[in-house]
Amino acid sequence: MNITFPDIVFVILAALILGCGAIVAYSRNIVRAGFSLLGAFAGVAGLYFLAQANFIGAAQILIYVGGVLVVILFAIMLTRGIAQAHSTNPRQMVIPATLMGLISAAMLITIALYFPWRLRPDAPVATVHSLGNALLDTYLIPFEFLSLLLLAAMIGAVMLVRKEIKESGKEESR
Amino acid sequence: MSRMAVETLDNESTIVNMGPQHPSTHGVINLRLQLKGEVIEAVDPNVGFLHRSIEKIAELTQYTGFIPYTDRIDYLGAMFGNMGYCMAVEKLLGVEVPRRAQYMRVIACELNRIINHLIACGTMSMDLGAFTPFLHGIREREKVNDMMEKICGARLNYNYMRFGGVSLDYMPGLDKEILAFLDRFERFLPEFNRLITGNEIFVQRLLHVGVIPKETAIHYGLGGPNLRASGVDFDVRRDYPYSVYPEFSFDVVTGGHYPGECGDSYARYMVRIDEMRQSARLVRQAVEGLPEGEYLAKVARNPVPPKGEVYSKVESVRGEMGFYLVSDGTDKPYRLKVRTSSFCAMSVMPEIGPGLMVADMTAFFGSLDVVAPEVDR
Amino acid sequence: MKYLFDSLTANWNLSPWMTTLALVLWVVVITAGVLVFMATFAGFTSWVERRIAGRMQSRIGPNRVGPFGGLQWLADGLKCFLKEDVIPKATDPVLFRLAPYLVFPGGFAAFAALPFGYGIAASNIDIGIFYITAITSLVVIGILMAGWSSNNKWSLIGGVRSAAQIISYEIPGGLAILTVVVLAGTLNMHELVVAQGGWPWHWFIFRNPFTFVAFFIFFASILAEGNRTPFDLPEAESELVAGYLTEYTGMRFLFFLFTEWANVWVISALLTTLFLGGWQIPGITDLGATIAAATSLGKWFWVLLSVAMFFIKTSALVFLVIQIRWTLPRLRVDQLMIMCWKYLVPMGFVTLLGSAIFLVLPREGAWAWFHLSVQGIMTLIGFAIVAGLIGRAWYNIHALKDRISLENWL
Amino acid sequence: MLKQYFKNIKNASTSIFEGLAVTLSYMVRKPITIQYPDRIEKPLPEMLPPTFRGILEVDTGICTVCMACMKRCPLDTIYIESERDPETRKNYLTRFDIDVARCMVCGLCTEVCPTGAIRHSTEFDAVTSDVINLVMRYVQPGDKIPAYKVSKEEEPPGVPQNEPYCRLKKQWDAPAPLQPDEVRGAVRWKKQTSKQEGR
Repeated sequence: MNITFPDIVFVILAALILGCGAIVAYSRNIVRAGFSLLGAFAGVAGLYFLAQANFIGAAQILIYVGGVLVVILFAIMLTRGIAQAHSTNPRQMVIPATLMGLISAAMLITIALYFPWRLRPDAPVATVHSLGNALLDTYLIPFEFLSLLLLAAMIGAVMLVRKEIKESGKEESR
Repeated sequence: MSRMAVETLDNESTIVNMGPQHPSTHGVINLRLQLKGEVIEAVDPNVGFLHRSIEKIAELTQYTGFIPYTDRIDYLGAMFGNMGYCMAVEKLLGVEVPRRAQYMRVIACELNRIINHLIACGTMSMDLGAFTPFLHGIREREKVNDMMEKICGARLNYNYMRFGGVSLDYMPGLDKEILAFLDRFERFLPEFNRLITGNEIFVQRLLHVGVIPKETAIHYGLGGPNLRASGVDFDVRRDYPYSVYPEFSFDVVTGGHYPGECGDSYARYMVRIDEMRQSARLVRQAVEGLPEGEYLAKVARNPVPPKGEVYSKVESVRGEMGFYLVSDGTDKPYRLKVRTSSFCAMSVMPEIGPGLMVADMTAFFGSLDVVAPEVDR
Repeated sequence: MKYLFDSLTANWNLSPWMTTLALVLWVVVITAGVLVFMATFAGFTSWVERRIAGRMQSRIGPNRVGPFGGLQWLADGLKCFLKEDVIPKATDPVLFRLAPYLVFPGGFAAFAALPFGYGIAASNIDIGIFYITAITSLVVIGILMAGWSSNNKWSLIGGVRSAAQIISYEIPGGLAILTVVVLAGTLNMHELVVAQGGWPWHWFIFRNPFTFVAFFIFFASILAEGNRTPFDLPEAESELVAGYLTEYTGMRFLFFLFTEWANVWVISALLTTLFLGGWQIPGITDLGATIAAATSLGKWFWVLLSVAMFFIKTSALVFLVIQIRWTLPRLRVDQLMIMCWKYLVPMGFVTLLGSAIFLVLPREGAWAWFHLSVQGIMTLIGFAIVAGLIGRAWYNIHALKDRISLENWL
Repeated sequence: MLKQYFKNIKNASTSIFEGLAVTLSYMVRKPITIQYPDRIEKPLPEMLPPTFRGILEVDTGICTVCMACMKRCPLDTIYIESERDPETRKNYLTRFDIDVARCMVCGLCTEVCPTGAIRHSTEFDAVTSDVINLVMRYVQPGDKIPAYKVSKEEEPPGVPQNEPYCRLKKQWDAPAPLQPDEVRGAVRWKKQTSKQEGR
C-alpha cells in the first residue's frame, strides 16, 4: 500500500476529531467538553482544507468555531453552577445507546466500503467562483427559500426574547 | 440598607469586590457590588481602610502642632484643611488676620482648587479609559506644584497657614509667575476640552449616568461640585462668606445648563471644569489686588484659647469642610470633629448605584471625586 | 510563496516523498520566518507605542535600554519569561494553561495570508481575506477560555464581553470587506491589491463615497475585533482590573500581549491591502508586467520597492492605531453594541449596496469622466482631512504659545 | 429621530478628529519630563527654590539650646540634651538628634528658632539601606558645644533670605559615628559623588 503525505495528515486529523469527540462525549466537566468541541471543529476544517475546499474550510472555522461554539460556550458559562456539575448523561440508556451506535457505525462502514466511489479527474479548482455560481444561479430558489427560513427563525427568536423581557418587567425600564 | 441587600441575595446575582485593590477606586476604598450580569443591584461602600484617627490625634497635640495633620485629611486639597482649622482656632482666640495674609490665603486656596480639579477631571477620564488627558492635567498641575514650593515650601502637604496669617511671605516675582501661569491655564483649558470634554464617547459615557436628584443631594449632605451639579445653588464662599471672598467677583457654577440632566456625571464633571475658570478668575483678582502689609499677625507661640466651642466651615474642593472645635482652656483641643464631604459622597452610593452598569460605576465614582483619606480621616 | 519553492525544486528531480518532505521543511522555514517577523514586530511595537504615548502625554517614554530605549522590549520580554508562572489554585489548570496558546495562533495565522509585497506572502491562498476573518475568530475561544478558567469574576466578565464584542463586530467588518470584494471580484489578497493602483485615486478607499465610508466601518470593527481602545472593554483596566488577563503572569501574560501587538500589524496591513492599495507603487500601472520585463536585479528592486510601499502605508496606520488608543476613552458595553448594530451594520449595508451600484454603472464615454471625477473628489476630501488634522494640530500648538521642539524625539 | 442619528455620527467624527489633532500636536512639543537623577543639568536640590522644605539641618554653632523646636515638634522628631557647667554657669549642647525618617517636614520647628540654627535644606532624597541611618546626629557623642548667646547689639545671623542653602552636605560627607548599639547598617548614608559630577 502506497502511503502518501495527505494520508498521514488525514490520519492525524481523524485522530484529532475522534479524540476531541470522545472528550466531548465522556468528559465529566461540561466546560471542558465544550472547549474540546473546538478540536473537533478545527479537525473537520482541516479535512476540508486537505480536500482543497479552502472556502468550506474557512467557513467551517468562521461559522462553527467563531459562531456556534462561542454561543454554546456562552450558554454553558452563563448557567449558574455549571462548573460543579460533574455528571454527563444519565446511565440507564447505556444499552440502547450502544445498540444505536453499533448499528449506525455498521451502516457507515458498509457504505464506506461498498459504495462505488468515483475519482473525478476534473476536480473543481476555484471553489469560491463555482460556489457563488451554484448558489446564485443554479440553486437560486432553494437558496432564497433557505434565507427566508432563517429570517423567519431569527424573527421568531427575537419575538420570543422580547416577550420574556416584557414579562420580567419593570426593572429594565431604566 | 445596602448591606442587608447584599446579604440576602438570590442565586442569580454575583458579588464582586471593587477594591481595595482595584485600579479605579483611587485609594483604599472597597465597594461591594451585587451584580446581575453587568448591571449593579446593590452597592455597599465599605469605608475605613484608611482611618488614621486624626480627630483623636488632635486631642493629643497642641493647637499649632495639629496644623500639619490637617494637610493629611484631604491631601489633594490640603490648603482647605489648613484654612478651616486655622479659622476655627482664630475664632476661638479672637485673632484678626492681616489683609495681606487673607489675600495670600485666597490665592493659595484657589490655586489648590485648580490643581485638585485638574486631577479630578484627569482621573475621571482615566477611569473612562483615556489616559492622555490625565497626564495633561498632571502636567499643568506640576506647574502649580512648583509655585506652591515657592509659596509655602511643599508640593502636597502644604502646612501653609498659621494662626493669624500664613507661614511665608512671597518670594520676589512670585505674583508675576502666578499671573503667567493663569495666562497659560486659560489657554490650556480649551485644549483640554477639545481633547476630552467634547469627545462624543466621553460625553455619552457620562450623560444620564448616576443622576443625583436635588433632594437626594441635600438629604445626603453632599457638598461642593457634587451638590451644585444637582442644581443646588450653594457655595460657602458666597453664602457664608469668610476671609476676603466678598471682595471678589466670581460666579457659583451650578449644573442644569449642560447637556444631559441636572445632577448626572457629566454635570459634575462640567461644574469642575467651569469652577477651574472661576478659580483662575479669583486668583487673578487676588494677585492683582494684593495689598502690602504683614503676612502674619502676632500670636502666642503656644496659644491657649479660652473655654468654648466653635464651628468654622470653608468651601473645600469637595464641598463644605467643617471644623467643630471644643476647647477646655488648655493648650490642646478637648475635641475636634471634622466634617468632610467625601464621606457624604460615599454614603450616596447605595442610593444611586443600583441600576448602573459596572462601567457606569467607575464613571459615577470618578465623578464624585472621592478621596479616600478624607472619607476615613 | 509556493511558486518560489516550485521554481527552486523544479530541476531537482525529487521523488514524490522527498518533494513532500522538502515542502514540509519549506513550510517550517516560512513559518519560522513569519514568526520571527511577528515576534520582532510585536516587541518593537510595544516600544514604539510607549514612546508615542509618552510624547503625546508630554513624557519621554522608555529611553534607557539600548539606543533611545529601543531594546526595552527585549528587556521586558526577558523579564516576563523569567517571572514566576503563577497558576492560582482555584483555576481550571488545563484550560488556564491552554488559553494563551489558543489566542496566539489566531493572531499568528493571519500573517500567513498578508501580502507584504509583490509575490511576498507566506501563502497566496485563493480566499485570503475570508481565511483571515475566519482564523482570527480563534482568538475568541482563547479569550473565553482564559476568562472562564481564571475563576475570577472580573476575568469572566472580561471574557464574555470580549466574545460578545468580537462576534458582533465580525458583521460590520465583513460587510465592509464585501464592499471592496464586490469591486475587485475576488477574495484573493494579491488580486485585491492588483485591482487597485499606485496613485491614491486608484485606491479602493477613494473609489467612491461608499468605499470611503466602508474604510472607517472596517477600521472601527477591526479595532473592536483586536480589542484595541476605544473598544478594549474586555481588559478595561479601570473597570475589570485587567479583564481576562487578571490572573495571568509571566510568559502566559506575555503571550496575550504579544498577540495584541501583533494584531496591530494585522489591523494595519489589512486596511492597507483592502483600501490603501497595498504594495502598489505610484506610477506603475502593472507591477507584474514591469517585473517580468525587468532584469534579475531590477526584479529585486521592484519587489523591494513594493515591500517598502507596503511598509510605509502600514506603519502610518500603525501610528494611527496607536494614536487612537491614546486619545479616546472607552465605550460602555451597551454603547458598543449600539454602535455596532445601529450604526455600523446599517451603514455597512448601505455601503455594500452603493458600491454595487457604482460597479454596475457603465464605464464608457462620459461615464469614465464621471468615475474619474468622483475618484478625484474623494481623494481631495481624504487629503483635506489629513491636511485639516495637521493644521488643527498646528493651531493647538500656537493656541498654547508652545514651540515646535523635537527634543528627545527618538 | 433620523436627524439625531446623523448628528451623533457627525459629533463623534468631529470630536474624534479634534482629539486626534491635540494628541498629534504633542508629538512635536517638548516633553516636560525631568530625567531625575542622572540626566539633569545640575543636582535637583540646587534647582529647588530656597523656600523648599527639605530635610532639616542644624547649625550647632548658633544654637541657643532653647529647645523650642523640640517642644514644638508634633512628632517628637528632635531630641536635644544640654549640660550646664556648674562653675561657669554656661550651657553646653551635648546632643542634637533629628530622626529624619520620622520627620514630616512641616516646618514648625524652623519658625520658632530664634537664630535660625535649625532650618530646612533643599535636600530631599534621604535614601538609605537602614532606617537607623536616618537619625541625624549633629553633636558628636562626647562633644560639648557652647550655647550661642544672642547679644543685644548684634543681629542674630538668621537665614539668609532667598539663597540656596545646602550646608547639610557637609554633615553628611563626614557623618558622626553612631553609638555601637545603634550601628546596624554597614555604612551610614553617603551622598553619591557621581550625582554631583553630573552626566
